[in-house]
Amino acid sequence: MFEENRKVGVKLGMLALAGVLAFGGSAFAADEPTAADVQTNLNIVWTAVAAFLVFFMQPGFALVEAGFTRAKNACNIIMKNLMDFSIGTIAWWAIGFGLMFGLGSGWIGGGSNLFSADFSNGSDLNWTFFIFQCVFAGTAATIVSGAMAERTKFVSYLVYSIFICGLIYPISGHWFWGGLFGGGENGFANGFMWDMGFLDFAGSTVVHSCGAWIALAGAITLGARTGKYGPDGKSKAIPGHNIPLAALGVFILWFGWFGFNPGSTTTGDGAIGYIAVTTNLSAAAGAIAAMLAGWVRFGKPDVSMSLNGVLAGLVAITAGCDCVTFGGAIIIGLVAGVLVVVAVEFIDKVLKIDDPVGAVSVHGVCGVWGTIGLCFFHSESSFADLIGVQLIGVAVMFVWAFGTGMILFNILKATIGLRTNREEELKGMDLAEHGNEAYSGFQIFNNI
Amino acid sequence: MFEENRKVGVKLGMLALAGVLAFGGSAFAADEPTAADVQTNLNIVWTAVAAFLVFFMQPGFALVEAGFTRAKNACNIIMKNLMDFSIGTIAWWAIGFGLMFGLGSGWIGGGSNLFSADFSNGSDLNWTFFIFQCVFAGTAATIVSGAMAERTKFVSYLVYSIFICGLIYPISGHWFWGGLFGGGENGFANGFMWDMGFLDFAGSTVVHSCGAWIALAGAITLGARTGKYGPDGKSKAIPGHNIPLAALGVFILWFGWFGFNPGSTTTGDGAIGYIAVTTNLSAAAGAIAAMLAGWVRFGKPDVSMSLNGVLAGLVAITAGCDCVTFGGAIIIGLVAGVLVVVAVEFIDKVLKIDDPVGAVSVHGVCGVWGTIGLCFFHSESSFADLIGVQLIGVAVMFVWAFGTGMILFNILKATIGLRTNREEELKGMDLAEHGNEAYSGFQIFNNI
Amino acid sequence: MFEENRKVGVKLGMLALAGVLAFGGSAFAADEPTAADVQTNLNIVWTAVAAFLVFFMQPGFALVEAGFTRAKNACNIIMKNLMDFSIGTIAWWAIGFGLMFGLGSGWIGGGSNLFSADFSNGSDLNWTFFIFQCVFAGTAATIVSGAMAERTKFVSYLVYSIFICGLIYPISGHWFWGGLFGGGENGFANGFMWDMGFLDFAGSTVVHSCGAWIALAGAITLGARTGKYGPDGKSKAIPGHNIPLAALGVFILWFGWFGFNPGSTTTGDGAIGYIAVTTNLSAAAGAIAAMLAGWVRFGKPDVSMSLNGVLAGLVAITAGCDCVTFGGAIIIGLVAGVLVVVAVEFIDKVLKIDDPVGAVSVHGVCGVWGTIGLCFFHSESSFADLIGVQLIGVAVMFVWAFGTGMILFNILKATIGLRTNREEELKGMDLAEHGNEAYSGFQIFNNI
Amino acid sequence: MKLITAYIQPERLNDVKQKLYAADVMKMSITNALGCGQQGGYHESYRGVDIEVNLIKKIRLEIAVNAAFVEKTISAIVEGARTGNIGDGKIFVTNLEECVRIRTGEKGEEAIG
Amino acid sequence: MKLITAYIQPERLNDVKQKLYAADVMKMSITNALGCGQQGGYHESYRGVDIEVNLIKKIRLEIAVNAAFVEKTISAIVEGARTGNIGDGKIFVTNLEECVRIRTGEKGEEAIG
Amino acid sequence: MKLITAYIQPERLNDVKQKLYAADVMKMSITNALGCGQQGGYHESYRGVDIEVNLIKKIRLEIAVNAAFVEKTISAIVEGARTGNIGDGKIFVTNLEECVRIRTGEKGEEAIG
Ligand SMILES: Nc1ncnc2c1ncn2[C@@H]1O[C@H](COP(=O)(O)OP(=O)(O)O)[C@@H](O)[C@H]1O
Ligand SMILES: Nc1ncnc2c1ncn2[C@@H]1O[C@H](COP(=O)(O)OP(=O)(O)O)[C@@H](O)[C@H]1O
Ligand SMILES: Nc1ncnc2c1ncn2[C@@H]1O[C@H](COP(=O)(O)OP(=O)(O)O)[C@@H](O)[C@H]1O
Repeated sequence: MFEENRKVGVKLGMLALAGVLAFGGSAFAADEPTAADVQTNLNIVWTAVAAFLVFFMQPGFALVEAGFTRAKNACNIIMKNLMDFSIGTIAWWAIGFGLMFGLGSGWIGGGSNLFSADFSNGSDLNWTFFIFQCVFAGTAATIVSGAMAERTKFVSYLVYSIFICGLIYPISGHWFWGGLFGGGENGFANGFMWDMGFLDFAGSTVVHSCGAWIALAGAITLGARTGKYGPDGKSKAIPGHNIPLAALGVFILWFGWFGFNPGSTTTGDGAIGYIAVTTNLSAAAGAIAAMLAGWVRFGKPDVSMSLNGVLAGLVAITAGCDCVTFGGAIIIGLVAGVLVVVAVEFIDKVLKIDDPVGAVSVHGVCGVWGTIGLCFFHSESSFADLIGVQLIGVAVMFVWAFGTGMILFNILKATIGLRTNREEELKGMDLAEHGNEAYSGFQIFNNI
Repeated sequence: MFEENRKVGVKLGMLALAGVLAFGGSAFAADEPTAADVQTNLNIVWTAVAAFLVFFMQPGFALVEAGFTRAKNACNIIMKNLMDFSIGTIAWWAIGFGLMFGLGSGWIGGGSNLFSADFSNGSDLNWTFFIFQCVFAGTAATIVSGAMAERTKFVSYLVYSIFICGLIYPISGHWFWGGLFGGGENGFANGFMWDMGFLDFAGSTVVHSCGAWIALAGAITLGARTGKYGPDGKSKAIPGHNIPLAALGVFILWFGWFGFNPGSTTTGDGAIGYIAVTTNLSAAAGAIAAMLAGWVRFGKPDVSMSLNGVLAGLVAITAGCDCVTFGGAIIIGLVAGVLVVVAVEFIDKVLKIDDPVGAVSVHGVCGVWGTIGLCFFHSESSFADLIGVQLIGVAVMFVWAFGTGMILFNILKATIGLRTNREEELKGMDLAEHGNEAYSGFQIFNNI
Repeated sequence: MFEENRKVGVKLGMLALAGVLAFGGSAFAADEPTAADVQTNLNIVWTAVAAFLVFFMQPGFALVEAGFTRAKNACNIIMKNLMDFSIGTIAWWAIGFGLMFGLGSGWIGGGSNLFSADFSNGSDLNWTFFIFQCVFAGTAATIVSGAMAERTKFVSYLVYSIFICGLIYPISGHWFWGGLFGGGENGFANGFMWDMGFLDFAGSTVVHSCGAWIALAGAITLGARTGKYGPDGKSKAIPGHNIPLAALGVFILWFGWFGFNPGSTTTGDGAIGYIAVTTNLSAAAGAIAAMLAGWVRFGKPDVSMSLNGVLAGLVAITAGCDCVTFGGAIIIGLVAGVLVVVAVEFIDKVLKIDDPVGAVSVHGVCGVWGTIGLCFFHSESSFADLIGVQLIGVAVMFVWAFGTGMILFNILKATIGLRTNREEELKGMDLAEHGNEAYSGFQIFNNI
Repeated sequence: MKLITAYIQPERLNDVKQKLYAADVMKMSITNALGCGQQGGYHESYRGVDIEVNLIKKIRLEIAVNAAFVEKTISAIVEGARTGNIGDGKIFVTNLEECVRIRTGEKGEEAIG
Repeated sequence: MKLITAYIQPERLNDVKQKLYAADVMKMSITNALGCGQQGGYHESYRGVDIEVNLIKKIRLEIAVNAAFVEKTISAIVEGARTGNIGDGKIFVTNLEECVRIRTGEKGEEAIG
Repeated sequence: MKLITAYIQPERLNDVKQKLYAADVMKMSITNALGCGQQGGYHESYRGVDIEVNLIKKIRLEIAVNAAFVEKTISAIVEGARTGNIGDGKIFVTNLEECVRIRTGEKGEEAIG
């Protein structure tokens, strides 16, 4: 199909004509390409590379979640991360993409692109756009495993994975981003939030909050890990077993975010650099702020909090990475860094909801902050003009994601069951669910 | 040499003319570039990025192999992975590249490009093509270490590394892919399998099976690890010591594969997206299928098997990633996922060949499946037209790689010796061969 | 701001015109783009991708440093790596970039670009160039933590981070690379070393030696870790706690270096491939040479030395990656590999300076070697023509970086204190400074 | 003085500690151990190969007590550790001839607590 | 009743277990240990600096047995652990005054097995 | 023969070893342990939640000696381990009835050294 592509000699011989000849279904003749054709190809290459970087966020999440939880559950959490992406990919191909970007009313997409199989005779950017959106869906999906770690039945988690990438994420995704893929121009509906002018460039709300509110629903439905709260209801610490691994995960996520935010341009031009700068500044500011906030609050610079701070800054800048000033990006990151520390403590100690890795605080709370925060620092529009729609969007996502999440998890709870039994939890999910050990031979105290 | 390249101001001032001026030996004048020139540059950038992603598969392999084996051998396996790539790189530069892509009959390449040193006055895509092919050779080389893990003398392994990248891989590589680098057009011979129209877009057979059959030869020549089979010949489990690390390795490989498959277009255009989609679908399907197969077979979803499933799907789709439908990609992955579970058990329990990481099952068995499987799902040609040549290609590779592997390893065995002695094996290769410990200070039970 | 960018449909509908329309502040009208425009965009995409790869070197350094030191300090070293980049990023934005590339005499930059905030209304390549240079500064900064590992007060390290990225690195950076950003053409001063024709393509001296000499000053000012030297002054080994993690770090660095060196072209053309080849050959040669040197010297192939060998080869080729022959690249790597082994022993046993990860040997000694070594293998100029300026450049950097480093660290020592007390050091920095454990639950002997 | 050594299920440690504190036994030393006993062990599998794990993770307690405390200590451990399932563990009592507090050099009974 | 403590080479554990089973000694507890003895220790090196490792990995066995089993147990361990090389290890026997099975509360001889 | 068991602070191990060597006690076995005693334990925190760590890392020494060496051994350990701070540790002495050198089968006194 693309055999010709590979013959370098031809290219050398004929000045990349081969490259040109090789065009999948692109619009122009097989003679000299125009600059616009090449720009299209550049957009494709850039978007593809960005998609790969976003894919790489998957191990980032897996390591953060494994590192922040106990050794006896490390295999299990990794399997969940592996499977939510794998199952999600198939669900996305089968239903998700069609629902999010297909024909349909402003409320539900679908139709034309369902079963993206036939989509395989699309062209150029289409396929790249498909994989780019696929890894985005996978990101929303994998956020949830962290908040539900160390106590969720493996099989129920597998079922959940089908619904997030197949239904929940794409439906709301269509409301907010339906317009991305042609939208009006191609006679598709844009989605009503898109038409209202809601701003969320790379998905603080559309991706991160979506995952986070579902995660919140999961954590509430499950209840806390055995031993997390004392009889007096006092919160107990359950230290993560491998902080270096978690830190690597955070760095990988930071790296992947350079695909997530700048990649959302799906265009190879100067905007990439601008967005990379805002993204990086906010992440750095988030790390510093979280470290300082933890220092003030707990007397010592907590490592896991500082790592969460990076993610807080990244999530928060995601909505406005394209439109806020550099100074604004720093402030957004600083606020996010403080917010995540406050939120983690509040959720743990006041709400007494057990979120082992702080997924709700990072992706939910900071996702909301980023979506609203951009109104303060928008380089062109005024706060007043923007805030209204932004608040509506945030609310719509909360109601949708948290609501569907509660329904889904409670159905699972009532049917196949959502939580492992106490014995299995004490023994560890790795042995109980998989019959495997994460660190065979290592001596590990397993009394908490 | 490329000093000018770096002066950003110039570019800004003169609209990228600097960029243009800077062209190594490219064909057009130093005035305004044509769209075709820019497309050539785009092909270069894309191919280079893809090459870097493929390079990154090296740590992927290292982690998978280290994680699936015991702590007492972790340093050793990592050294082997580091050295097969390092030695392989030099061998590739000195001999390999010339043999694979140089002038010569359809049977052996060579001549013109030997000692690629003078190759340094090539131009444009040439160099990028060189590094891209170099990391491919490195991939074939590093597959072997896994199957020979925990018992191979370090020095013999170093010797092996010279031969795989310097001789074995490039010679067969020339038969299959000699045509890639200009081939006929530039008066080189294409290689006979290429001329027969054998389809293997990114190397299920050319790269993965090649490595796997050599690995098989190695595992057979070595014999099983002490304690792997009981006196009754019953297979014993030797659990890997770090599953999270192995999982990270698998994710890294998945990430790198987006360079391996889409990168094999060496062209920046829409095909990249198409191939990324098929690759991703197959990997996901492989993971799911392997998990389910393991679940059915062993009663629990085995983590290391599911991880192997990802690799199975990736290896299998590699041959047909450009020409099968999306639906076909999923089926290829599903079958590969089941195959890898069956093959691992068969090789371990029936053939009683000790392959600690399942390299032969993943790269060999699934490589064959992918090469043949594409015939079922080719979007343009019919099964009947394709199957014949595909079967021949698979057979040719097996005979060549397994045959040369057996010869090489038996010569090593007869001369410097291929296997460490029993004491060293019990003590662990890290202390015995390197005098180092992988996890100094950690308490690890080392009684198996 | 870049909203339009994201609408794929438009692009499909109008042949990437959207992409073109979307140009930030680029020079041409919103009609059909010219090939030169597209080349500019290609340069942007390439430079951005390279910048992300260089960013990814941060976890590479973090893992190498954590793996080569003790488990009880793993959280601390990771926090330092995280914070020197985070704080460095802000300092770079606030002051560094302006000092390095702004208006000013040949001695000090600054002015125009100070507080890069307003820089946010720059255009195209500018922003990408900004992030690319930012991650370079971060690289110089993070080198230091390794040499000062396991005994440096956390708070003093934070203060140091401000100075390296805000002052020390950018000031010398301006002398050597001030010309990069427009330089003369735009009426900026080039920096005096640049004008003298000093050759350092990607920063063996400008980045790596800079960090290394500051690291040397830090290690000297701090003194050795408790227990590193016996009463008799005999050096004692303090084995790293996680070699597989360190190895992963080295592979990540190797991967990132493909952004560091080829990316320094900031141009998308054939030069990328050439530089990737020299970089890869030198790294491979470095690994082999260090392994052999260690083997000869200590009787066994030392793993951590071989890993250092890779870095040695990479640092050494960095200066001449664009201008030496392939053969030359190999020799530069081989020499670097031997040098690093000799240097590590010399600094440890003769100078008795405690550099836990060998940062000074790798980045300092091999940085100097690479800067001088290119004179032997320059494909165009003669040794005699080049050596003079190269030696001056090397000397200038040593005096500047080591000098300012000594001043900075001694001021810190005299004020807030540079070193933790003995109890905290014995207990481990993780508990003492952060109240955290890196591997909670694992049983680790902590008696050295 | 007696030296009491007990093997218990890891997950019971916290309860045992509570009971010991309640019984005024404040000092103890614990180590990780693997136990092999009546408790059949469980089956783990790796890559399709079954592993009959008959060395089960246990925690070893070592407590030096004065004669008067022996019974209290034993019953505290039993209370905290008993689940009624095979594998609950064992308690061993040996005679302790001497005890020294390193810090003060105190010996015998007063060094115990 | 006696409490038998033995230090053996890690790689001998499986053989020792077989021999003990053969001698009807089915219950034991083991821990990781580092031993220092006649066995000189070996030389490891890290980054060119030599490390004289004189704490060698060993496995510690603890087995409570009834008087009748003491000899059988000792000889089983010796058979399983002996290689004839320095470092094979040691066996220590102390008197066991009491033994309690946590699960049932049984005491003395019948609690051992 | 006596079996001496001591719990010390990990960072004192090297000094203790030196003192023991000086006292001609060349053989010993050590294991990692967690101790709970007068030493209050310290406060660690994780993600803002305080952890009262009252199981503190210790090292357990086990040394079999002949009667004549008991005092020398005890004082060597005390000298090496004492810092005067709470947490320095304890030494326990029990009676050793038999000792076997696995390598040679030697028994009793001559098997100890
Ligand atoms: N005779 C013994 N010697 C040493 N340890 C023993 C002995 N008997 C039991 N143990 C320890 O007690 C644990 C529980 O014993 P087990 O027989 O499984 O349960 P139960 O005593 O309830 O039948 C074992 O795993 C082992 O660690
Ligand atoms: N007196 C002792 N006290 C405690 N442990 C001992 C003693 N003697 C030997 N050991 C243990 O036995 C192991 C083997 O002893 P060693 O002297 O090396 O071999 P051998 O007994 O064959 O001469 C030592 O590593 C140590 O763990
Ligand atoms: N009665 C005991 N039984 C077992 N171990 C003990 C006992 N008393 C002390 N230890 C061990 O000795 C260590 C130090 O004891 P601690 O009371 O903290 O210090 P000190 O003896 O100086 O008051 C403890 O952590 C524990 O490991």
